[in-house]
Amino acid sequence: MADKKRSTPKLDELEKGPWPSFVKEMKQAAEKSATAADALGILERSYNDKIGHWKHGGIVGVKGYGGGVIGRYNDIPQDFPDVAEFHTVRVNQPAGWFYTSDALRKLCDIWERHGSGLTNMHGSTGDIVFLGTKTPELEPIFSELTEAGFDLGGSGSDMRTPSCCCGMARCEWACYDTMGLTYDLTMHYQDELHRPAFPYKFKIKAAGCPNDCVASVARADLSIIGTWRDNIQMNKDAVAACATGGKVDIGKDVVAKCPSKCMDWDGKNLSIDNGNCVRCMHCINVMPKALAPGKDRGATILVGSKAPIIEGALLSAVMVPFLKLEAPYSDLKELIGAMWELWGEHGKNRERIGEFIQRVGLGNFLEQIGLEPVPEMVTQPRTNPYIFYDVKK
Amino acid sequence: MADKKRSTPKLDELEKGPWPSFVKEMKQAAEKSATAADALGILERSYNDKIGHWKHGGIVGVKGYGGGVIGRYNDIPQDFPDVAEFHTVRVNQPAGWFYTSDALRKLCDIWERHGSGLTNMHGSTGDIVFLGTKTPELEPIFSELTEAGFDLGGSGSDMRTPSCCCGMARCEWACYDTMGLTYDLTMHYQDELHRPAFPYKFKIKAAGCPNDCVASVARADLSIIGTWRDNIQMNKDAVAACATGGKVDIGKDVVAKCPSKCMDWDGKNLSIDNGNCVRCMHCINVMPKALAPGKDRGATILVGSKAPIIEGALLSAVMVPFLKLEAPYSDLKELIGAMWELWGEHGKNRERIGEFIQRVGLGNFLEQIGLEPVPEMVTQPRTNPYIFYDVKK
Amino acid sequence: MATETVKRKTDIGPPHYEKFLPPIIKKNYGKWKHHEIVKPGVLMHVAESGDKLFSVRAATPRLASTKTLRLFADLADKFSGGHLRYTSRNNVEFLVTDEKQIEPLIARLKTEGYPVGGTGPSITNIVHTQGWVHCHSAASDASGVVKSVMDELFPHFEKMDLPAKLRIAFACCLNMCGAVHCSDISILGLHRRPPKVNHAALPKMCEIPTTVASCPTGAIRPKTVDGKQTVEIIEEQCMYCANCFTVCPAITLADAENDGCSIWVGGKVSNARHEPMFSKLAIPFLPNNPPRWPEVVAAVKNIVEVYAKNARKYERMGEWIERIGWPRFFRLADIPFTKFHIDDFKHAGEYYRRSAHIKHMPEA
Amino acid sequence: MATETVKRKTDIGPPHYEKFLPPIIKKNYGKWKHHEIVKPGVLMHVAESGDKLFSVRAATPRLASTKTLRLFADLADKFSGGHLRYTSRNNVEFLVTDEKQIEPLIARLKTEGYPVGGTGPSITNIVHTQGWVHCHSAASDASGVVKSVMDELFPHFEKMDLPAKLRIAFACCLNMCGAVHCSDISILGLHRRPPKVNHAALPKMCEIPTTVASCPTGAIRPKTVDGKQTVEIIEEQCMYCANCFTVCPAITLADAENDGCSIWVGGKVSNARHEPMFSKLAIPFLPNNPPRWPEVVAAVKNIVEVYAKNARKYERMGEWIERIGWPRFFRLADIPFTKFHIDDFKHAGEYYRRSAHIKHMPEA
Ligand code: SRM
Ligand code: SRM
Ligand code: SRM
Ligand code: SRM
Ligand code: SF4
Ligand code: SF4
Ligand code: SF4
Ligand code: SF4
Ligand code: SF4
Ligand code: SF4
Ligand code: SF4
Ligand code: SF4
Repeated sequence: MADKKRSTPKLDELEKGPWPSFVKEMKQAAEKSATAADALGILERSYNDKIGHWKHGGIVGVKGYGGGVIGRYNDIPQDFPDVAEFHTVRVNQPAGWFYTSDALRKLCDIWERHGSGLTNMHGSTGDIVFLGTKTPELEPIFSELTEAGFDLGGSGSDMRTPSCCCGMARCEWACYDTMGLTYDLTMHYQDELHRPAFPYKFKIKAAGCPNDCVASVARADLSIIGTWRDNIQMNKDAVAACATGGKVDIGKDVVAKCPSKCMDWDGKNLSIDNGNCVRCMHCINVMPKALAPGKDRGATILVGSKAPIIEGALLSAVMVPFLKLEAPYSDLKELIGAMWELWGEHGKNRERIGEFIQRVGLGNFLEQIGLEPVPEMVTQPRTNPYIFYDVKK
Repeated sequence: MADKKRSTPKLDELEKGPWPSFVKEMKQAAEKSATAADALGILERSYNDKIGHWKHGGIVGVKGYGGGVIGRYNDIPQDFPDVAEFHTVRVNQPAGWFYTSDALRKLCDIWERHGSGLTNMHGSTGDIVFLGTKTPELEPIFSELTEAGFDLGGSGSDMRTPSCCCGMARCEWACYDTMGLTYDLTMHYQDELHRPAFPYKFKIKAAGCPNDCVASVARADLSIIGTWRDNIQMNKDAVAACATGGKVDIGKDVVAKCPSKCMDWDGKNLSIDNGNCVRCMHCINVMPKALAPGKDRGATILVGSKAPIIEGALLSAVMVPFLKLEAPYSDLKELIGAMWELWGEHGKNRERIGEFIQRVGLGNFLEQIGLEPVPEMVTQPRTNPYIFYDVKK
Repeated sequence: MATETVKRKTDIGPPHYEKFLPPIIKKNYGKWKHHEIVKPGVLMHVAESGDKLFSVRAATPRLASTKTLRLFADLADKFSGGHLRYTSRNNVEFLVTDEKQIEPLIARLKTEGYPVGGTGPSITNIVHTQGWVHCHSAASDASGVVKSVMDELFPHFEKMDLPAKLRIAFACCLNMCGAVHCSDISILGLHRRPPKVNHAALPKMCEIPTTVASCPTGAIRPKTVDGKQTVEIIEEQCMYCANCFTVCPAITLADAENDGCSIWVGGKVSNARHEPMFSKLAIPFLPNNPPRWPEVVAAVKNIVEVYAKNARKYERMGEWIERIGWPRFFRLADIPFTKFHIDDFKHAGEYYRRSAHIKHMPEA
Repeated sequence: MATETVKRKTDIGPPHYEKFLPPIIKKNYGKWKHHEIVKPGVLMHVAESGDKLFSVRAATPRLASTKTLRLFADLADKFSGGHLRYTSRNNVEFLVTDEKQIEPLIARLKTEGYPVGGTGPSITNIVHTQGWVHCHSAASDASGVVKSVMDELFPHFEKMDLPAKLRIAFACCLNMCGAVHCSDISILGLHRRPPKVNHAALPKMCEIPTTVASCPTGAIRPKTVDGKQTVEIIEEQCMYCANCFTVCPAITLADAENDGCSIWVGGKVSNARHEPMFSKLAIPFLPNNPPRWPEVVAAVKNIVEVYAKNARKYERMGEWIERIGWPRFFRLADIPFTKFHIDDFKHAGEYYRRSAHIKHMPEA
């Protein structure tokens, strides 16, 4: 492939420095793949021109699926023929992004056979991203993937690949089984994942506790955030150890920073007014041996976050303040079903569910999907007097 | 006038109870005035019918003025002929609502001669409201009023009657002369007050300090709120007296309630980090003998509050964080002039200045009136990425 | 004619306030040092000079006959050197310099029916509007509701027994002349049925394009009725704002059965501690029940009492609710939370809870 | 064909995660007791059973060659029983049970160029997007900016020397695939010129009504050029959102001189202490200056250092700024405040300061 190697003085600069270099990765791949070599070349061109050289993708994909592949072409194919087509393949990651060395190698084998050998570990939604291949390679990739036990992820107006924090696999704070739930939902909604039939994309992210280590509240149409209803568990001995340990100043670092001002510390006793605790996790984060979430655990279900295109960004909003989450997760699935049905029927093209709810009004939305309004859903009641009373004549 | 008296069983109920009764007032007036008697009668009718009986007013007023009179007619003139016309006259109150007994009596004389003898002391904007007269009485009322040294207030799309708290007349916290300023502005803008030429109404309210005893931040297109730039004045002896006086718990009642958490109290010394103080007044309110506003005094100028019709209510927004306010108030008048000019030219019909600013954007508004943007004007910078860069090609 | 022009005074503005100030104020103008609430309704302001001014604050119904104004003038002559003022909330204040006059003045005011109070952590006069007494737009009466509510809350006017100041306002329609949008408790009259159009009158009284344009929700469409150009209302889109009525009198909204009052809580305007806040919806609708509006009175009283019992010292209504959270407010006040409480206007979505910060209740 | 249908597997979903979990996790799943950060980049999780799991976290550039993935697989075989995982921020974690393997693993990773760190109050990997490597929409490159910034901030990855976690994100266009809308520091690529329309191509590639409708500001109008139906852009109305480009490829926004990066600060997603917050605009525009984007690097570094110096322990960027106020942030960071910082989009007005709560500075 040496003939493919081009001079890349600008990019070479980015091989220096302590942080791992993507240029090194691209060069490694370019040693084996003409596609990767041209990818490097066209990128150097962009560094010179200060604009990208990619064009809109047409509709490419595997048979029977409407998603999972992003088509991509360049605008100077004469110069970079090996990336004239440069599609990405989204492969649904295992929940929690756990791998064995063998599984990784199997993925490498497939991708070296059929693509550039470049990957993203992982894409922002959570998928394994195979970066750069041609249309004819798609079916072979797909069949080898499924043979190896993998399947494609989502793209387009479908349910996107759900993702989650490592939860119970490694974290003492997980209030429900994030990985179990994510796997269950992914399997349950395979059809919705592979065959776009929604007004727009629909993302699901599951975080085991309010620390929200998958940024679900900002990046998912359905954000599932673990929490608890009863009292914070306290180990008095560990509190005492903390107090004398010298690392934590309970008064300043914990009590004074509690957002609901519901803690009290007299130098000896720590007390929590649990009825006023907003379950923010701060005190538990700072004193992980002394405090822990309660035992009556479940999750808050929030809906609707998204990036700003085009009505402005949204964070997810509370739909169910507390839901027990145990397999087979029937309550949650019922809720998802009801929301999809309403949004599917009345949502406009390219209208995310969060925007849809704002347009029709949360009150009406709740009425339609059969949920009771509760004050936990809002930070405050309305301030404007424009109430649509439905008084009959 | 006894023949005019009607039975008012519903209203009679409202003569009972400890709170002063408006029905008593109306009956008192009805003893002398047929108009007042019919006003009582038609009100009883409303109490029975549960709807009002007033209709839109036509354009009535005094010669050369476009405002100051609200025309009013009823929809059952056959039953209540003496309130077939029932216009109100808005009389510009003296700043701070101070009166002598003689001045009050003079107003009564005029009003008893030419109207119902019913008043509002005062209207929500601040005027003395003469409640209920007929068109032919308007000119005589006006000439007798001016003879007595009074003039009409505003109505319609003009500058409305400015009003203010009692300020330096009686309050130790006044950071500028609210009454002096209000009188000055009222006189300076007589033409704008009497001859509607704006897109919509424009109200001015002046409060001497952040306690805002005239609700200027909520009820004025131009809200002038006194404040200071230097340190809060502290009388250490008075602080000590407070601490031992038993009425105030400095730690709990003052320091813990400081919104910017910029106070410290160790049981003996009170200290204030004045650079972080938001000038909320709370500590001063609670310890008026110990603390006082600083000496470098002036006002924050805010613009745009209004009731909800029709885009939703607004509070006023900071336009000038700090302005010295001394006669002849040239800086303030220049600002007012610049704002009126821009809004007058580009404001839509019935668009208050606060709505106008939101429509064109505060940034553009500032540019047009020649004010520098400063971060004090916002609670936070924009979160959406839709910036209108004005890059030239 | 020429003579008239000469004689007629215009643009003279209000009298200069200085003419009406008592000597003690002229002398100490801008030189006050501190103040004290001597007792409910009586303020003492002390000047740097040592002078003391006592302001005695009495309730008024705002709607006053000239007879009452003359009474106040007489009382001022007798007790306060002929000097008095009104407050921004329509109370009257007698400006007394002779401390000995305070008690006799208070007694006289009480006998005449104008009790003294409203200072400090109390309920003072209700800012309000015209209602059925004068306005064409009113969905409820102002004076009647105010009188009924204040009769019930009267002890809180005379005693300073609340955690903080509690400001109540009333407005009889969404125009909100009472500026109820920022009060601790607001009572707001409103319509709940789309307007009725007088097709016969409309073409004569109103411009069709202006009328159509007046509707913020686009609920008004031009229509031909009996060969005349008029408008029709798409009822489902109407939010009863009455803006069409303001620009076109041939459209009316008054409806004896469906008009009534809503209750709002937690607004404030002072900068003390918390920044100014809007009032928020507590109760979407209560019927008009003249002359005493018992449902409204009971609702307001309940909210006041729940607040009085639960709030901490210096906590205004909105600050208290912010501390305990709206869910607890609705539970403590025993008010049902409905879909009407959830904003669905222009900024719908701004007040959805966009975090997991929730005060969960353990399962019952 | 029939054979193929039988053979072809679809809808099998991802492999079940249990297949990939190390034995210690299977055994202690849901039964972890507490954890500790042993040193930067090394977490110790202790189970109720007493078992200890050590996670060694190494940086990756996210964009990885299969060669590197095979290296990681080999390292996992050698040091962590063949078990590893990726984090939600694209770091790799080796799941070690034998404490003695930690140091050799760290050393090996360092030699290979994948240093260990990113735990606790540090700067971890930058969440980012495709940039010029793959996306048609990019207004800047993702990988290049990220590499340049992290080279500069590297000490904060290896040391836990910040007041709190500091999360940086990069997105190459307003679609914000990097979800930069809620990060402590966000770098956002953006266009600053209205789109150019390829009138020859448009009629073939795009539907005119869809294209016109795609524009949120109504800046796109149908137009006939050379007898063909196409569209024109009213330049003053364009806010460069690129939504038209997403629906119609014949419209392009890339512009070598006017594309670049903006800097945003103070967002977060965790519920810890403060509720989640959006990032806010700090610097409206910095040029694209490949390969090292020195202006962007300097700007980010400056903000990090000002934060590191001034914030209190446990205070995220946004919490710190909220405490000191935005005026002071702009002064401390020496960033000019301009009209671009003032919101003028849909909710313009929601962030105007509507109170007199101001931290005044005495006159200089
Ligand atoms: C690959 C990926 C970025 C990455 O480098 O990781 C990506 C890449 C694209 N995204 Fe994205 N998005 C990716 C995660 C996101 C996320 C983050 C997330 O999912 O957590 C967001 C923000 C959250 C959200 O969904 O709002 C995101 C918000 C968007 C948007 C704006 C959507 C909106 O409603 O605001 C668009 C525009 C659109 O849909 O037309 C978009 C569109 C695109 C397109 C398809 C470009 C387009 O205009 O059609 C990009 C293809 C790039 C390419 O050539 O490879 N992408 N996109 C991410 C998916 C990888 C994966 O499957 O794991
Ligand atoms: C008399 C007074 C109420 C009172 O009982 O005190 C009043 C009475 C009316 N107001 Fe008002 N407003 C009065 C103070 C206010 C205030 C309070 C204030 O000025 O502090 C407000 C809220 C603040 C504001 O300006 O937004 C207020 C907001 C309105 C509005 C809504 C304006 C808006 O932009 O939202 C309207 C509707 C309109 O202008 O068409 C309105 C309209 C009206 C009209 C003229 C009715 C109409 O639709 O044309 C009322 C005439 C009533 C009558 O028959 O007497 N009135 N109006 C107040 C004036 C007395 C005075 O001059 O002192
Ligand atoms: C007389 C009056 C001003 C005037 O020029 O007319 C006035 C006079 C005083 N106010 Fe006020 N305020 C007056 C209306 C207001 C208003 C306006 C309103 O209610 O519409 C407010 C804003 C209310 C709000 O936030 O909704 C107001 C918010 C305050 C505050 C802040 C209270 C708080 O904690 O939020 C103080 C400070 C205090 O009381 O500690 C204050 C303090 C004072 C002081 C102590 C100032 C002084 O040193 O003289 C005066 C006696 C207060 C008392 O009654 O307890 N005054 N004060 C008004 C009396 C109205 C009445 O008849 O009851
Ligand atoms: C491994 C990972 C989850 C995963 O399944 O991949 C993870 C793991 C842990 N997180 Fe996290 N967090 C991870 C992404 C996140 C994210 C998401 C993000 O940054 O996009 C957040 C939200 C960040 C935000 O608010 O913008 C996040 C906010 C937290 C917090 C809250 C910090 C705060 O004060 O705001 C904690 C608590 C703490 O650190 O005290 C936490 C705590 C933890 C703990 C201590 C939980 C535990 O007991 O195991 C783990 C080690 C933390 C550490 O690195 O210091 N984790 N954590 C993610 C590692 C990313 C990385 O490679 O650096
Ligand atoms: S979200 Fe909570 S449960 Fe999940 S990894 Fe983070 S801290 Fe642990
Ligand atoms: S979880 Fe948060 S709100 Fe609850 S007690 Fe701890 S610090 Fe306070
Ligand atoms: S606003 Fe301030 S200066 Fe004016 S009366 Fe109230 S407390 Fe005094
Ligand atoms: S005025 Fe308010 S912010 Fe300033 S020190 Fe006093 S209580 Fe704190
Ligand atoms: S609030 Fe409405 S009804 Fe009442 S006076 Fe004002 S305009 Fe008239
Ligand atoms: S009341 Fe308001 S919403 Fe209803 S038709 Fe009239 S203007 Fe439109
Ligand atoms: S942020 Fe924009 S340019 Fe970057 S990958 Fe996403 S869509 Fe493409
Ligand atoms: S970039 Fe956005 S604002 Fe500009 S024309 Fe296209 S869609 Fe409209």
